[in-house]
Amino acid sequence: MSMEIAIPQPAERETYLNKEYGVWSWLLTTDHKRIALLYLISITFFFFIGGFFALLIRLELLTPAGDLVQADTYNKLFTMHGMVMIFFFLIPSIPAVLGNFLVPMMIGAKDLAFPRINLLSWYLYIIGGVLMLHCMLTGGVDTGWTFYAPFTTNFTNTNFIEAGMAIFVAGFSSILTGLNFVVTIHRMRAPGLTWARLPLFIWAHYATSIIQLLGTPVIAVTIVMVAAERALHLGIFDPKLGGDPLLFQHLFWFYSHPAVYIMILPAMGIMSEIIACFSRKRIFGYSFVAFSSIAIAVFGFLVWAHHMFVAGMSVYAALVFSLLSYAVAVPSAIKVFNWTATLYKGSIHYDAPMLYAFGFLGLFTMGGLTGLFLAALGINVHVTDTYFVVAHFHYIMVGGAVMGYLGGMHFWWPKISGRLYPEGWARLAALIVFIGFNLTFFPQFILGYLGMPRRYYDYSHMPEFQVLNVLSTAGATVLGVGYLLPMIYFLWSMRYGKPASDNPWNAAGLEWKTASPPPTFNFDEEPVVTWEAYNYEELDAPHTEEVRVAR
Amino acid sequence: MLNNFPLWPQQASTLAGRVDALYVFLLIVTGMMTLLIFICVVYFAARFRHRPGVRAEQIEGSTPLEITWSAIPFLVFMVIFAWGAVVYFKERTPPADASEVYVVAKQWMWKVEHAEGQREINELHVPVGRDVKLIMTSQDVIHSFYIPAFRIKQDVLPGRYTVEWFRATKPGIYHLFCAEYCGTQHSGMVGDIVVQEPAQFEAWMNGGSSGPLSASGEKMFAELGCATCHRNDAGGRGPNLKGVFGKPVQLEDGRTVTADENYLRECILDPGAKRVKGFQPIMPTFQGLVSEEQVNALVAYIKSISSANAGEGVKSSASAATPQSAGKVQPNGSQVQ
Amino acid sequence: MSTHSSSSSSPLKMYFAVFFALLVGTGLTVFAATLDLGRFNAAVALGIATVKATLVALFFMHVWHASEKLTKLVVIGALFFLLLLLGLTMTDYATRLWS
Amino acid sequence: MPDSTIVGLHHEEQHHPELLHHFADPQQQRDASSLGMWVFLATEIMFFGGLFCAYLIYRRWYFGDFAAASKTISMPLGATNTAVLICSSLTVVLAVWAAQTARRTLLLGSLAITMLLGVTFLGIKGIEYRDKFVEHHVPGASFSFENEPVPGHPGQYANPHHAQIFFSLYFVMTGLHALHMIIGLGIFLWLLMMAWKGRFTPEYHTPVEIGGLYWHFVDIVWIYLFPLLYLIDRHP
Ligand code: HEA
Ligand code: HEA
Ligand code: HEC
Ligand code: CUA
Ligand SMILES: [Cu+2]
Repeated sequence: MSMEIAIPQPAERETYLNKEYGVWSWLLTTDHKRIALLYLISITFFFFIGGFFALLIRLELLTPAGDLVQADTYNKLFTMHGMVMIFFFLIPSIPAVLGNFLVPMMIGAKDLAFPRINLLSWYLYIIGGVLMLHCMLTGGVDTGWTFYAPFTTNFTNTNFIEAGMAIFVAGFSSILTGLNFVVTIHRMRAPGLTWARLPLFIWAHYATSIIQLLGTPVIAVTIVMVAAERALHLGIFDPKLGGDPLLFQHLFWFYSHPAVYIMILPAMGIMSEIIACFSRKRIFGYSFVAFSSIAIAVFGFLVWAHHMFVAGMSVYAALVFSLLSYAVAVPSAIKVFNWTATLYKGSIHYDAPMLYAFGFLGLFTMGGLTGLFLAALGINVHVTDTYFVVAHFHYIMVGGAVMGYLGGMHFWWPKISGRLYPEGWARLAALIVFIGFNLTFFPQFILGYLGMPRRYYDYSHMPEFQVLNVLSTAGATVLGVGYLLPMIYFLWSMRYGKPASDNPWNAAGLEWKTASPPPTFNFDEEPVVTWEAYNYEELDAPHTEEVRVAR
Repeated sequence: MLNNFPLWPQQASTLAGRVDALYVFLLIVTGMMTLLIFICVVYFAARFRHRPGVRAEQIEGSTPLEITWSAIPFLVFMVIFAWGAVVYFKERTPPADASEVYVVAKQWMWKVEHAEGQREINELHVPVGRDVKLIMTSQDVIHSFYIPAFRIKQDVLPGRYTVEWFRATKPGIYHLFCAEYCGTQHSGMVGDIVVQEPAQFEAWMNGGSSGPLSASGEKMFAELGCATCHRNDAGGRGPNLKGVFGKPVQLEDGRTVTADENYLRECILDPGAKRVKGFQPIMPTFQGLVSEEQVNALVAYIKSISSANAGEGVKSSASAATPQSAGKVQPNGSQVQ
Repeated sequence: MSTHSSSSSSPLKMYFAVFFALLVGTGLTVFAATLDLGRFNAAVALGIATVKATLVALFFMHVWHASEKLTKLVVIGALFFLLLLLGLTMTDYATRLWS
Repeated sequence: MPDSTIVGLHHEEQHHPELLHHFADPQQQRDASSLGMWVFLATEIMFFGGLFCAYLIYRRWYFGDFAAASKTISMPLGATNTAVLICSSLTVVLAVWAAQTARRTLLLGSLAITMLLGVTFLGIKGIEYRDKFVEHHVPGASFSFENEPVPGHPGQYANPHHAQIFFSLYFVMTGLHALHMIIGLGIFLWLLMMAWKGRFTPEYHTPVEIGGLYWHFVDIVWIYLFPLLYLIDRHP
């Protein structure tokens, strides 16, 4: 994305975009909105890198033989794909872009509590990202994104320490974002904005922040141990020296399972905003949706060992973790049902954000429900480490979280850029993404149950798996097109899009009560809130010529 | 056509049916759930689409409804959990009299040795209808022994034994995969499980074996000098190993452990960790002096001189993760009572 | 937080009392380590450490006075998650039947 | 600053020089900073928590070997260091009190002594590390732990591999703790300079308070490290 900023009309109102120009005014900004845009550019960059690796993975799997790339190259591809997508795209995506932009605005604050720490967190992300890029350019790593010991500590010839450092640094970036959100949400709410009046997006980010704060440090210290072990052969995880490789898995998943909720909770927050707006309704069961976010965050810490059912851990512990995994599914169920119920007797509009929301609803449900298969001990033994798992998490992370992210980008793009994107193209893109997605990942469920192991670059031993793989590869191409489209028309709209009014969707929420794009301190006068969230009974339908709502 | 486009994996073990039954149950339950949600969404979206002049009806929510749709899924989840747990226990509990096969994984091959002494690489011959227990360890990183047609999988770890078992039901050749990422040739760590009719299997078994595993263990036992301390009477400097397997052992520090495969393995590789009561700590460690295969042979030998009088009902607890044998556990060792 | 809403006597006395308690605690734990308390060795050492840590948190870090509920919630919450980490990991290590 | 129509709760000054533009009033700013530090400490608890988890497991497994290894580190030095840190905690709390009550000399003095104690701690730690180095108890290629008796089990010697795990954890835990001390010293140096310039007043001294919170936390970590690492099985 280019750095140049289109000015709506010359000599216009001052906004956060045109307040100052020049590279330094961006690189040293403490304005949460500008930092959000910095993040937007950076994560988009990493998304396309990750996506590029994904395309190479899919191309290799087009034929059973390992013909396109070497085994080592393939191993590096999926490792870098996983690491980049998880640590450098999805975890920062919604919180650091949309959260950063919207959390202060939604609660009527002028900025996050610690603007300089916010900037620091972006720089940490960039340092981590540069380390990761450097690591990729100098050979990459082949440990899998899960970097299990003792392979990582004692066997791989690749430079894991650098990749580990990249993740370590990016982790601190994530911690600082969470810290900023928690403090901001507690301390900076506008007068009258009680907890019961908060948008569900804020609740979701609050829950996300809890996980970022309490989970991330554990992976950080685990990386320290792995790096030390790799450098000095300490024996903490190496069975030859008396260590236990399963301890690594415990510590890794203590973070990495909750981390999947870092990825999905913010998307769920977006869902609530979009569904409420385009059904013109208050979210059904507001408080249940709000508390289910917190419940997911807390229960999410209780289930990590469901990734280790065949790893050789205690059978009794497996029982405990399987049981708890079902406990965490209940709050997700509550959310799905409440969103569905919100549609009932609504007045539903099919604008692009809503299409993404429908996509999310379907794909997340399927991804979540296949999580129930995985959490069932007897089935997990068969399908763990197969494409069934790959399909499960892509359904949630790509079908759910990325769909949600795109939906949110469409929903708030007018606010962010002050421009409207071309609606027709946006609807088309949503459709292409949905079709391409299912074509890519549905066959993988079948492949997984058939027994195709993941992380295989060569399946010439079992050529009967080819047809399904071909379908999957075809789908990935479609999906790639679907992702390129929004990128193109968003960029296009920055210059050529129609100027957006302050509240083009006629949405509730404080962020819509200020100008598009907002001024540097968000509000011209400090808002005082006297209404519940989602007071849609007072608002007209979208697209009516905007009336600025007083009060 | 279907050869190139399978939709369901072959069923070739007693477990496969159980796993598939649960899977089908889940497909139905979640399928219905998905359908219900999709129908609601599509119906609401069509029925309540925006019409000029019609406004949305604001609905606060409904606590009874919330409780219903939390409680019902939860109950369904508990059924799935319980069913899954039952299948899992079946998978994790090898029958007592299963025939034993030792598996050593290394980057990137499977080395298999039958108790009878047959060795194979990336191949495993088994007869139809017999319980087979795999006692597995790895020489380097974590691997995972996966036979989709049998629906079983177990990670194979360095430094200790893990166990899985099956009973094949249909002759044929089935895939064997390494399912835990283990480095460059992870995807090359594949092989075949050859299931034969008992008669054929016997024939295969008799084709050129170097004698049972325990026999080579016995030879090694003499060559490595174990026999100098471990004699068949009470006079040795080390304990008499006859009959130890499967029995509780009194340790120096007061604990009691059951002598299972992992215990024997640890005694050989790290004798200091669990010392038998009443003996001096003089046994040297054989770590680094014996290969994984040799350890397996020694273990098999020590087991063989115990099995003659090993009490019935004593089950190797290396496998045994049965609820009945619950107890406190030691690190690299065995069960403490 | 605003401790300067004061009026009360200076907290110095309390600070020094806590300080001496901490020193005594240190002495005690060193002394206890020279005794053989069997299986209670660890419990005693950790018990004393916990008392000391609590004193520091409550009085030096002002969790006791002058802090809002939220601070207490943060502290308790963090300890809760720490216990989850230790406790649930132990469910595995305490019940592994094989090595 | 665009506005400021809101009347602060504190009628002292409308525009305290330290009030950042995005806060409504000094109270809000103070509360935000203090909550920020507490939340940060919560993440620190989990950071050390991962190490404690590893430590706990191996200590349970290899108790004898850990006891043998623990015996070789110097308890007097560890105890002295504990006392040093406790003293520094006292001076920190005095510094906060001095800032609240506008006692400039006491503030400067307490901050300086705190730093001195911090440096002492690191010095003693350095001596310990040097001893470990000399004794070849630093994990790695030159590590050696042969023929060290296991306390309470005559004739039994510790397994060097397991002892190496102890020392690995010892170095990682105390090393990360020392890193926190160094960061703490940096913070206190900054506080000292600010205090020197007279920036802290009874109305504005949040930095001293939250710097103090951090220091106390690092103390608490040590309060646990000391018995866990040094006092496993000291009795004869
Ligand atoms: C955003 C990411 C995300 C999310 C939200 C989830 C959510 C869930 N995940 Fe997933 N998971 C991953 C990402 C995610 N996962 C990843 C990345 C991996 C693999 C990592 C790797 O190995 O590389 C993985 C792996 C994984 C495994 C391990 C597989 C293995 O390797 O053996 C398991 C096992 O239990 C599991 C379970 C679950 C469950 C139970 C949920 C639940 O939270 C889902 C809850 C949601 C629902 C259940 C849907 C809505 C509910 C209803 C509509 C209710 C009605 C239903 C009925 C009444 C039946 N996941
Ligand atoms: C947020 C997380 C995320 C996202 C978004 C994706 C997106 C995709 N993933 Fe990813 N995937 C993971 C997380 C994610 N993945 C993880 C964690 C693993 C496990 C890794 C491991 O095992 O260690 C994994 C593993 C994984 C595998 C299994 C590899 C293996 O086990 O051997 C496969 C195979 O199909 C796959 C495919 C895809 C595809 C087709 C997409 C598509 O959605 C991508 C679509 C995007 C594009 C296609 C980009 C479009 C760009 C262009 C068209 C421009 C071209 C590029 C340039 C000019 C630079 N992924
Ligand atoms: C120098 C004498 C010596 C040699 C050689 C020796 N052992 Fe031992 N072994 C002992 C002693 C003494 C004990 C009991 C104390 C202990 O557990 O350390 C013992 C214990 C054992 C045990 C546990 C026995 C029980 O009753 O639980 C096993 C198993 C064992 N040894 C196997 C072997 C094998 C296999 C070899 C050869 C590869 C071997 N030993 C070589 C002296 C020896
Ligand atoms: Cu062996 Cu993968
Ligand atoms: Cu998980």
